[in-house]
Amino acid sequence: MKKFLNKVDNMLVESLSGFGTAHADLVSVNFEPTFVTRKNKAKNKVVLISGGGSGHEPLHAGYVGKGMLDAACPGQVFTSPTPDQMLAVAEATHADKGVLFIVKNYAGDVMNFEMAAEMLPFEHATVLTSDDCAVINSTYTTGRRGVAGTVIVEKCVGSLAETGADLQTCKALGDKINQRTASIGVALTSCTVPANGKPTFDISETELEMGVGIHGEPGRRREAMREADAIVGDMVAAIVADFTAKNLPLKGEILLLVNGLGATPLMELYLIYNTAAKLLGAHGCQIARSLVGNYTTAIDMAGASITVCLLDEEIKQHWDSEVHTPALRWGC
Amino acid sequence: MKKFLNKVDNMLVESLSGFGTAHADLVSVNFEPTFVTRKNKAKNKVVLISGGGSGHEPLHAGYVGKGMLDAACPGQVFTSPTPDQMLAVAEATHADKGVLFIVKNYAGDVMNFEMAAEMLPFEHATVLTSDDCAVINSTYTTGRRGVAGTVIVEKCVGSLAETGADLQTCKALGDKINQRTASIGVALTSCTVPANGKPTFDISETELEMGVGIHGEPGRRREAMREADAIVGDMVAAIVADFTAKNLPLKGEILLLVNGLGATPLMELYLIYNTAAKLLGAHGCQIARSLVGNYTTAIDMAGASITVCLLDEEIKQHWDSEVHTPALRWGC
Amino acid sequence: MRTAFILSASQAIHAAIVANEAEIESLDRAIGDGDHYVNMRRASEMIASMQSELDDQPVDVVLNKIGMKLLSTLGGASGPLFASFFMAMGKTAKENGHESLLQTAAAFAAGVQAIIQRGKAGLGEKTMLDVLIPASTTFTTLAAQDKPAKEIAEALKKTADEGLESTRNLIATKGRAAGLGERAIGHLDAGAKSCQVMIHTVCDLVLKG
Amino acid sequence: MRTAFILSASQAIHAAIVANEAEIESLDRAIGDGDHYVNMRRASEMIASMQSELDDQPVDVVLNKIGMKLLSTLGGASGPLFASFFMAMGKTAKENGHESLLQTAAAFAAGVQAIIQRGKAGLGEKTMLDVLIPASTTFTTLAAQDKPAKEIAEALKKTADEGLESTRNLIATKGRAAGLGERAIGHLDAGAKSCQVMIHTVCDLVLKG
Ligand SMILES: Nc1ncnc2c1ncn2[C@@H]1O[C@H](COP(=O)(O)OP(=O)(O)O)[C@@H](O)[C@H]1O
Ligand SMILES: Nc1ncnc2c1ncn2[C@@H]1O[C@H](COP(=O)(O)OP(=O)(O)O)[C@@H](O)[C@H]1O
Ligand SMILES: [Mg+2]
Ligand SMILES: [Mg+2]
Ligand SMILES: [Mg+2]
Ligand SMILES: [Mg+2]
Repeated sequence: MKKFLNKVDNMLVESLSGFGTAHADLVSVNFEPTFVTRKNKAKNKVVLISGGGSGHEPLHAGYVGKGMLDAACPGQVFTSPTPDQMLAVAEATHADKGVLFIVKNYAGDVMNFEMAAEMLPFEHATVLTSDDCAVINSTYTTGRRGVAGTVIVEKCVGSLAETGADLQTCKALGDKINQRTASIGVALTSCTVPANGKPTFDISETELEMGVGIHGEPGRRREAMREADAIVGDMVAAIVADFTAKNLPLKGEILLLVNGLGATPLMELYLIYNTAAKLLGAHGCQIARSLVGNYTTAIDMAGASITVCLLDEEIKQHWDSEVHTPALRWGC
Repeated sequence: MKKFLNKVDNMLVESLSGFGTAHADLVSVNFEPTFVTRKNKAKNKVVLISGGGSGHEPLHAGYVGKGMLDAACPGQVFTSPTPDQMLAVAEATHADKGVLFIVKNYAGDVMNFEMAAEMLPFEHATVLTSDDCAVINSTYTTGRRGVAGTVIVEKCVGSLAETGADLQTCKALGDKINQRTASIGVALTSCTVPANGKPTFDISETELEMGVGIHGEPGRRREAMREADAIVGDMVAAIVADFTAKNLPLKGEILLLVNGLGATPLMELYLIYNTAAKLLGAHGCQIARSLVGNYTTAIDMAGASITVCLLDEEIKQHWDSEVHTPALRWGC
Repeated sequence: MRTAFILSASQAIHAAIVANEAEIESLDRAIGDGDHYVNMRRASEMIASMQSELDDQPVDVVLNKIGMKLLSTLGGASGPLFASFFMAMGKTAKENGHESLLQTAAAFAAGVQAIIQRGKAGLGEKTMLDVLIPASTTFTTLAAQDKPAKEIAEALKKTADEGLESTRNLIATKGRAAGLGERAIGHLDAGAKSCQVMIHTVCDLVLKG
Repeated sequence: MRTAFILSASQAIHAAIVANEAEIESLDRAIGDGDHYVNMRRASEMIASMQSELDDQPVDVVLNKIGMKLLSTLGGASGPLFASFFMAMGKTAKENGHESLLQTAAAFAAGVQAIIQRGKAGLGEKTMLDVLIPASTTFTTLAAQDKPAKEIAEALKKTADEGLESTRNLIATKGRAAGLGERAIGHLDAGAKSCQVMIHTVCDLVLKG
């Protein structure tokens, strides 16, 4: 493992310090406990707090700012943050309209946020994201994982909260978007957790991992490496099948997000986008909004995920509204 | 080599097609010859055209749009584009105020743009960027290489051109920024040119390449891998020495760009930023503007470059002005 | 159970976690996300360093403080689970006492119950509970039979070994390996391994003392 | 020099480039950016496929069209250089004729001059010119002495070999290897290798014919 770091135990603090300095106009970074808050927060709005293990940058701290999150709690790499972080940041940011936690559906994240929520002395609710359709048989699992679709939830609920909407309305939009979103990822190489110093899994030059998680968790299947069109074809088919299974046929306007997992060149992401857009178009979708880049990563994994969100007027309006965060900015 | 591609010879076309679809609101992509033009170009402005080998995405096509480039000519991976591309795109975009080529200083790019310029039937000028201070002994070289500093030139000259400034004024700003900018890169791994299928250079787990070029060209030295602080210390020292050598002492307000070369996690880029910002601060600089992310890549190289631009009011104003391109957007 | 014992156990556990780095780490890499060892190392180091702060505190306070510290240093899935374990153990120790082996077994059982409640998992889901639930049963049964501490310690080590081994051929239905289906078969669970290591360590202290 | 010869040379050159893939590619990887082989393959394939379009054209037109096509397909540093070579060769062939060996040598020399002008390099800068300049001298000298074609071909092959070999111990002062300083020493130049391959190929056609 070769990485830009000093002592591995200091990596998170040093990186977050740099993040705080680079974006001092937008965010403040706090340590002990660790959290990132938005500067110039609008008053009298539902406070949006997300968090999760580090290693998925720019998720979540990169989405703190106007029109998106009010705060993020970064955990150690691939390790959920702890309840003291959430309590402290909720204390530091809340006003009178309550706190909405946006949590990716992993046992650790769920339990840590749950414990924080139980201790929270004011109104709160939680949106659990679970857009990953990689895991086929739901009897195997406590639920699906939250992956890149979380960005869409954070963006749109952030926009709604900015209008002064109340807690339940914000939660409802988050739940709706999660329901209308499906993702699937594929890995060509493993990620390496810095503290481990070795790749999480072995994978040969002739294999890929279909349905990989954003922590390098194994996916649907180890498969033979093949042409991009064939890989993307299978990914799109999985997404389409997921919408069908949800009784929500995939047609009409969609948002197509092609997300790099950390080490995939933009050139390849656009190539994936090209194929995905054609296939989804042929399936009867109009690609009304697009996002291509590294938005939810798995440290240094070469791989990509495809996320489709079935739009409606409400989601589209909130996707389009002003946002100004370190990693997502438009309209201002 | 594992990459998301179909036939390697079609990779560029497929990727650019995806790019064109994903950003259809901002750009148009043309083939035979290959070029990318801005939609909704303001009339009556100097036309800014850049280009170079592909593999550095988002450079240059990602910077086509309002407040930045009017067009880009992508070549094959790491191969300069050809004069017919530049001639066709100049023909397609020019108005009456002339054409300004922004060219990174590589023999191939320079010669191809030169031949195009010689054939161009209207007013034109060229800004050659050469911000890479990695090459120490200038007697060895026809000139320094243009790297990530090119983004700053394209942004600021783009802003100036938008105001209706004339060709020579635009060129003068580009030359000034180039003069006031220095960069240096370091590689932890090699890039792999898709058509080659193997890494451009071999590098062990215990080595780094200091001063690497954005095509994987060897740099100053092969050195021992070490702590990030030590690596960044040497990079900052090289940049400071370069300003000193130019008789332009590095103090006062600067723009600090920490650029990922393609496979470096954002977490590491912010860690680099953290150290660089401290060192430059201690040197007497104020970091007035920052940019951290993948802005000028070397395909899938794990590595990073640091760029410092010595600001003045004019540069700062043009850096801050509205920009709306696929890869850089603010103020609108 | 006395404070001095808990404190020396916490030192020994830290050492044992570090000694088992390779195995714990590789298990979570194989079917999890690879952070379990680092988290356990960080947290057990933190607990071991609380020595002076806990020295003269009553057992229930010590257990509760350990739980609270775990809650804020471990993170991940195991953080809230181990934290809940110690906090519940402390609560029961306070309410029911902790002098006898039976009281200690009851506190342990309360801890395991807290994990079950927090994680909503049970036996056979390929988690730490596959070690902890049988261990709790063994502990309570033998303590109720007034068996001597050393016999109970030997029995607990054996139960922990069997519980760990039982995770090998299970499909996971909780935690990160839950998406894996058949692919989880053949691998031991990382959290179960940590628990087996910790139970061994504590039991070895009993056997030595 | 006749059109038929140029066309069969272009086929042979395409085959020779492909046959030398490993070496050309690895040279540009070592001290360049690794694209030279792919570019040469793409461009030589393109020229080879122009057969029917060039078939009945005069020599100067053929050379010029090859140059123009290279200009729009090769790219990189070698694109404008090889393009300039062929366009200048065509121009001189048109102005001075191309029937005799001496006329052909003159056209070749004009091509090399065009490369020098475009790239502003000279001998000893570790570029293709280290093959082309000596080759041009040999060609012109021997043609002026009215040596037979086969003797000239043999001599040109030898000159090309020596020129290529001469790049090994040079520091580069032009092109991508220019930043390398001493580190370029020990490596042959990729563009010089392509030129040596192409000269060998054309000379072998002469020797066979
Ligand atoms: N719901 C649950 N109930 C009991 N134990 C669980 C549960 N979920 C996960 N675990 C245990 O936690 C272990 C993983 O812990 P750790 O690696 O620290 O957290 P994470 O899975 O969040 O990375 C698993 O090996 C398993 O033993
Ligand atoms: N100024 C120059 N004059 C002559 N030949 C040059 C010059 N610059 C580069 N070359 C030749 O071009 C070759 C590289 O070509 P190529 O790899 O196609 O282009 P690039 O260097 O742009 O990637 C070098 O090996 C060298 O022989
Ligand atoms: Mg984890
Ligand atoms: Mg090149
Ligand atoms: Mg884990
Ligand atoms: Mg090259």
